[in-house]
Amino acid sequence: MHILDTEGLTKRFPTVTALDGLTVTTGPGVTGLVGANGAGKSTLIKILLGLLPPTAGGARVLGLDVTTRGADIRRLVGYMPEHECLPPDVSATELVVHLARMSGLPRTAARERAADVLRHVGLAEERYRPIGGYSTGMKQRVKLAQALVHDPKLILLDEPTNGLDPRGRDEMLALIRRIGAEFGISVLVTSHLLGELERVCDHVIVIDAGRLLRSSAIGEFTQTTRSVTVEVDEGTQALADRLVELGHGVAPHGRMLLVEVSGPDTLDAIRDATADLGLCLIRLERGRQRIEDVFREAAGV
Amino acid sequence: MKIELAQVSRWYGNVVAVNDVTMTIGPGVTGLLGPNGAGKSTLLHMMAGFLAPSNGTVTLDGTRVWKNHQVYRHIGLVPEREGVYGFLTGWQFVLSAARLHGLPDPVEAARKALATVEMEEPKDRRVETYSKGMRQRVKVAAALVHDPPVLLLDEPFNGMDPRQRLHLMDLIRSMGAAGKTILFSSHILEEVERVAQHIEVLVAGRHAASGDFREIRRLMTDRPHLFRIRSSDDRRLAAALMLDDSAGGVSLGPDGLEVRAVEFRGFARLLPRVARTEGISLHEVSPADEDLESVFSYLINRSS
Amino acid sequence: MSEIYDIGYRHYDGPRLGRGHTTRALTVHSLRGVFGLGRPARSKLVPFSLAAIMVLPAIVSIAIMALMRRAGMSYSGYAVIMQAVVAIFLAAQAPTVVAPDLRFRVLPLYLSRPVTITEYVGAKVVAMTVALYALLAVPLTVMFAGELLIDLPGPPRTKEYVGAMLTGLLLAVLLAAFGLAIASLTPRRGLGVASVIALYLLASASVPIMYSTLLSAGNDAAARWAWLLNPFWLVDAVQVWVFGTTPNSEGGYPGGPVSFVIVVLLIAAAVAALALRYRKAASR
Amino acid sequence: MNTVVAGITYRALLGRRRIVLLLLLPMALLGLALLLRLMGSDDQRSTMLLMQNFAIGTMLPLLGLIAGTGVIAPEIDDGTIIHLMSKPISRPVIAQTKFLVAASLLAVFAAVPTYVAAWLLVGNEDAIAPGFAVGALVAGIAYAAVFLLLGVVTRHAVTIGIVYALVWEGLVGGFVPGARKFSVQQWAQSIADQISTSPFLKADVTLGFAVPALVIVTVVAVLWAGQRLRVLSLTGDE
Repeated sequence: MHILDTEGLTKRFPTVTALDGLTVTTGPGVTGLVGANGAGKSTLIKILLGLLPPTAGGARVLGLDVTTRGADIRRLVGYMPEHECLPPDVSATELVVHLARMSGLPRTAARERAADVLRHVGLAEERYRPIGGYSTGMKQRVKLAQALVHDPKLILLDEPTNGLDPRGRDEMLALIRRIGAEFGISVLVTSHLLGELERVCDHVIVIDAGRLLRSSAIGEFTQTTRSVTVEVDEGTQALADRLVELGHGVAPHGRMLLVEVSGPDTLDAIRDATADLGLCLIRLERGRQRIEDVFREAAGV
Repeated sequence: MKIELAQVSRWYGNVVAVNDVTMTIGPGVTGLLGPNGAGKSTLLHMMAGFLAPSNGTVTLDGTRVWKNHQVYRHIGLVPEREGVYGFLTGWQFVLSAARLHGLPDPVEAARKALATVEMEEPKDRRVETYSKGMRQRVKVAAALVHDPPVLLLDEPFNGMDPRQRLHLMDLIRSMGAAGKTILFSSHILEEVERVAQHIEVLVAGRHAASGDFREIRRLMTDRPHLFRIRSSDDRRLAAALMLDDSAGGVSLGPDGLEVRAVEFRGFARLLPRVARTEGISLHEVSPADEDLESVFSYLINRSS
Repeated sequence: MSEIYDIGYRHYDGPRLGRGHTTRALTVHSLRGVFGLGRPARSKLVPFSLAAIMVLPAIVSIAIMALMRRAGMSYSGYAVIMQAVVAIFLAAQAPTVVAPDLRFRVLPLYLSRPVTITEYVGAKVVAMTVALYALLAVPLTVMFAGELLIDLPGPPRTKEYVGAMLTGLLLAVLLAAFGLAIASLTPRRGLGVASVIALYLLASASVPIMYSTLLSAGNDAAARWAWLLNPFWLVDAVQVWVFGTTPNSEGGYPGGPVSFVIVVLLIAAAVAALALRYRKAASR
Repeated sequence: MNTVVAGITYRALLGRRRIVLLLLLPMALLGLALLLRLMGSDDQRSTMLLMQNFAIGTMLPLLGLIAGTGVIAPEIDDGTIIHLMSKPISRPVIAQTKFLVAASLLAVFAAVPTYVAAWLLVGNEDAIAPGFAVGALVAGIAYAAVFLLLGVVTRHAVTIGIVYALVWEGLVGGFVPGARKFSVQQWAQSIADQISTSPFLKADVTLGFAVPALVIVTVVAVLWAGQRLRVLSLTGDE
């Protein structure tokens, strides 16, 4: 069974077309959803939750049609919005228990699950204090906890790492990975950073201007970049020159170099060149393709 | 123009948000880097004259910023909080900024500023209908409308999609190259390194580092460090690396090698040589991801 | 035998209850919110002080019955006499029921669950109604219990008590629906408080002006209509019509079911306004 | 006075829901006046009742509260004021402009309807209509200043304003004669009394006290608001 599938899904608003004939399916596991800002992503999420009727086409979530089975879908799906959505004057426990009951859990089960879930997302003693005093990272955890508390089959996470610093981001990504793998809950996660999604996703969908740009397993995604990033601290230019001399395609990428891989010997050439030049080889990684590259290709830049 | 902070502290009751910071921000792009809650916003607010330093002084080319509204002739500010009237259209908002600055040709200035951030098309929609990225760009346009020599941006990339991010990064870089003094705060290392040559680092309110990005980065990486390596023969590579002192500990896992380097640069220089000597192909070398906070607290602890 | 238990993630395979349960839970939650239960102490201050003020006359009344052996305050007039307190309670607490969910955008968390807008709004109205009803019913009941225990000469005023309790419910529904409809127009609590109180003052300040001028013009019949501008007197007029109690106004009210019809229309209008407001909020 | 600041402020108040409140109260006043007239109660006694209880006693303080806090409190609350404060305009000028906007709104929504309502009932008899209109105008200006200051000083401006208008001016002023001396409403009545020659109007506070009090309260409140704006920190949330 598909976790979700859409067919020719279209949503037009008076001034914009948010979704334009989107056809896509995803299976279990962690799926990333990326796209330029605009109405597209949030509209898709609203349609998937059965809160917004599509203009044309259709969609199913966990095999349930979004137009007719909205309430059943919302019983089985958890949603973490992108925007702030927490009242400041209640505690995390109070809020999460309450929202668990809003998903139909009896009082006792709601309490137990709220306690469990808050522990899993890493909120300890803070959970009894009013949310108003929480840091961004803690708030994101509360938002995640409320999406998980009713043990959904699928959770929709909208920009879960937004506003987090690197440590917070790592922890959030690790949590998402655990939700997908250990908890056995399918995840649809949106992000602006493909590098981030690469770390947690099994599958990535890219939409742009309401249309499907690409949908493929993360393996294929990374395969499509036939280049490696190389970081050598000092002497980046010297290395670039040497590699160009040897006939390799090299492009600067910030502090690093992007080297086109034409075969196994390219990697050896990089190894040898750094060794010859006496450079530090800090990084040699398979093309960490960024979302912007996908958009660049699409725009033909 | 130059912003100078001299022994600036700011506290709220017993909570010290900024602790004895002295720095000078000159022309070019400077990144203000630090984990969440490090005091970046507080510092920026003091530079923008929206908060009195509890101690020390903040000056712009020698004149005090606090309680001096004339400084806004030279400063463009992009605050982190929304700060945009939802009931105005993007055009009205930017035009009002131009008028508030008393520019001779406000219409032309507003048009230019909106063009700079590529917001001409939706300019007649009300701001409340904008996405976060669009609001962010309108804020940037309003800050640029009087062509200020100093630009302060608080988390400017927040909420922008990759295309918009790219565009704003280019914009900031080119303005920096044109000699404007630009300071932007961020907690994302990658973002900063792509735009700023110079960085100032705040950790827990303290000024943890300052200077050229590469040099700081080298300082930051110069500590016991974890590498993950995959190669054509991990076992043999492990054995070879263990012979050298710079590789402190080597362990072999299902995903390849993990090396705890005692001396970061020494090991990074050693690795390609050993691999070449042993005839082993390197498939992947990754330094374990830098965690800003731990890197910076290491910096602080080391310097105290 | 020793064992380390698995405290990892557990799936939930217990019951998932239906709409009745969620709506009830939301109602109870909102009701707790009205009285500041489960919130910091300062949220409890206003509702509980006002509730205490509401009970005071009932206690004084019991004391009068016990010591002076004569009937205390009338049941039917309690709401009218205490209307300022009830109005302040409504103005202060109605915004707390609806404003935070709008202001802090909590609404999407409800809507992403099997809770519909209708259920959400219904639960809020019921919660506010129950809170207002409690404010009225508790002192009435305390007073009635006192009367039964003291056993004054003559039969207890059971019919008046029951009448007051029933009209109190009508008043609570009217005030709750109206108060919430107004408070939900703005996510700002302060503006919500101001709007509700402004509307109440508007209504109650116009009554004496209308009444006395019309009376002095010799137009008694028209003057009676003036009372219906204020919700408390309006519902009292219903009470007079249904239970035949003494009017709590000078000169009485226009007779017949007209007051009841007005109440029903007002409630319908307020509920419709709420429904419209939230349909718009949900589509955002 | 800065026209751009004024323009934005007018738009903020008139372009949104607040205008409903601003319109509702004067409409109610006019409606009542019209009704009284239709009922044939257009005498001086009814007019006094309407003016003192409703126009000055209820409508004016509520409008003052809505306009006075409305010109600045929401902007401080959601941080949008940073747009004005990050421009080379002195903060006292911002405060003064906002005050003028609030005062002008009160002139339009309070003083004018007050005049029209009284005029509907008694025409220009005994100068009742101009008397109350000027009283409402002057008191409206004072309310605008006081509530503007309140909006700058505290985030609970509306609640405190209601407590002041209702409890102090309404209740305490009703029972404690001394408190009436320090009530904007009473000052308004003194002015109305001065202009009007109606025998039904009798003010409690002398003009010699009311006029200086109005001037001092207005000027001090506006200046103070300007000073408070100069040191306003916008990082209150952290």
